[in-house]
Amino acid sequence: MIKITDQPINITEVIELVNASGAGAIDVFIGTVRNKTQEKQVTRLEFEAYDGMAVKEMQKIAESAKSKWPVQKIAIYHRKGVLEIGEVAVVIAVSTPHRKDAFEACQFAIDTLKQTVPIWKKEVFEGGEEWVSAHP
Amino acid sequence: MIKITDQPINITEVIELVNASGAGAIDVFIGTVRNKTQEKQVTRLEFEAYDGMAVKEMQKIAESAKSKWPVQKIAIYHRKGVLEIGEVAVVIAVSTPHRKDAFEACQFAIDTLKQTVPIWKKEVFEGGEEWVSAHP
Amino acid sequence: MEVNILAFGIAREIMGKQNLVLEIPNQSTVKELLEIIEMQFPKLKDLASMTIAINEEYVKEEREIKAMDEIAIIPPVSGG
Amino acid sequence: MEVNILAFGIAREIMGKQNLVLEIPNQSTVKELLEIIEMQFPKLKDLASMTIAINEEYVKEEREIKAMDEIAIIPPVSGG
Repeated sequence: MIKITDQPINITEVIELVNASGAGAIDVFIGTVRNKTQEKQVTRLEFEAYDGMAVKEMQKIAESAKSKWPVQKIAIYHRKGVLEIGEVAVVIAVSTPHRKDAFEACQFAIDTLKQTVPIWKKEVFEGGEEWVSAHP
Repeated sequence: MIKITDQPINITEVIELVNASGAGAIDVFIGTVRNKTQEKQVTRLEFEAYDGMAVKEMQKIAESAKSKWPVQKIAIYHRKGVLEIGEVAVVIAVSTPHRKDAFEACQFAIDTLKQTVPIWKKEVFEGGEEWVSAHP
Repeated sequence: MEVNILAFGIAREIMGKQNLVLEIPNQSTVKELLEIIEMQFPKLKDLASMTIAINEEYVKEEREIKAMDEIAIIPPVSGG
Repeated sequence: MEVNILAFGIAREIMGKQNLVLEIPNQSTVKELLEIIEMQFPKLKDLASMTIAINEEYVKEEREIKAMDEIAIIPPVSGG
């Protein structure tokens, strides 16, 4: 239930993947394209992925979440390509018996994804562009 | 964007309510009916609400979340009536510029809802039933 | 005076109905109202907690009941 | 020996292409490979970080490069 896609992410599809009769809680994180970063107006984002490795790293995150919390199911979808303002870049859904674990596991997953998964984001502004986090 | 309903909750509808171009993060909590609690097999749940007051208390939670975190939009939907295993009892969606705030505000909202909102849940088992948390 | 009381959840079940009309002394407080209700329905004393809401708001025990108040008995909530 | 290197994001832009064939000494380590690449593309030194993945896994700097390895240059990631 890990996917890199150049098509719009269907949030409902991701949530349905983590349905489980033993789950009482589902936490879903949705990362969307904001219209500004540090006061610059963003026009669009471009995501580039090292697909095979990105999927492997996302699988590691899922396994790691399952080892740390009583996760019933977890799904991680990441978009690539050109995204306009408001579009969905990433969706993570986690189901657990109790809610605290769902929040913790989901937050762990997105925090780790941002540190380890080989995906790169270029912000395009009016009259400029910048690879996020590339420079110190 | 607060609702008590006796109809199934449309999760997508709740999420769309919190779309905002200044938001980079949406956290969604979904509470579903589990098939067991403390090792008893649950057949179904029955939710009863003091509708008017429940809506007011949910509005207070939304206002309070907005005062504590930079919440762009928040939506809280709670189901009432008879719910079968796997059905959705509550959906809370929160959009914020950054993800940490979305997680915190959403967790605050569900934690507070469980403490203050006048809604009552009866668990129906094989051969018995029990109002949750009613007795010490 | 006569007051109209709403009951929910297990309190509704113990009291046997959703709506109850009670005769209470004028100027009773919430605390006194609770005592009257518990006297009439002793099983309510077994609950983990029981509070009163007036006009859809939680109120303090010292709050005085008025004739037109919408009074509701709130057993331990368990939404979510 | 000749190795094939994949580059992504800003590293791809600095190097001008996604695929690069490089001649490196036999038994070079990841650390040595990084030095060779940075020598050829000095702008890569300005990046906040730059690591190498081999066969789709992060590796240590002491890892020795083999002829059939799939080598990728990983500039600071920024997914999510």
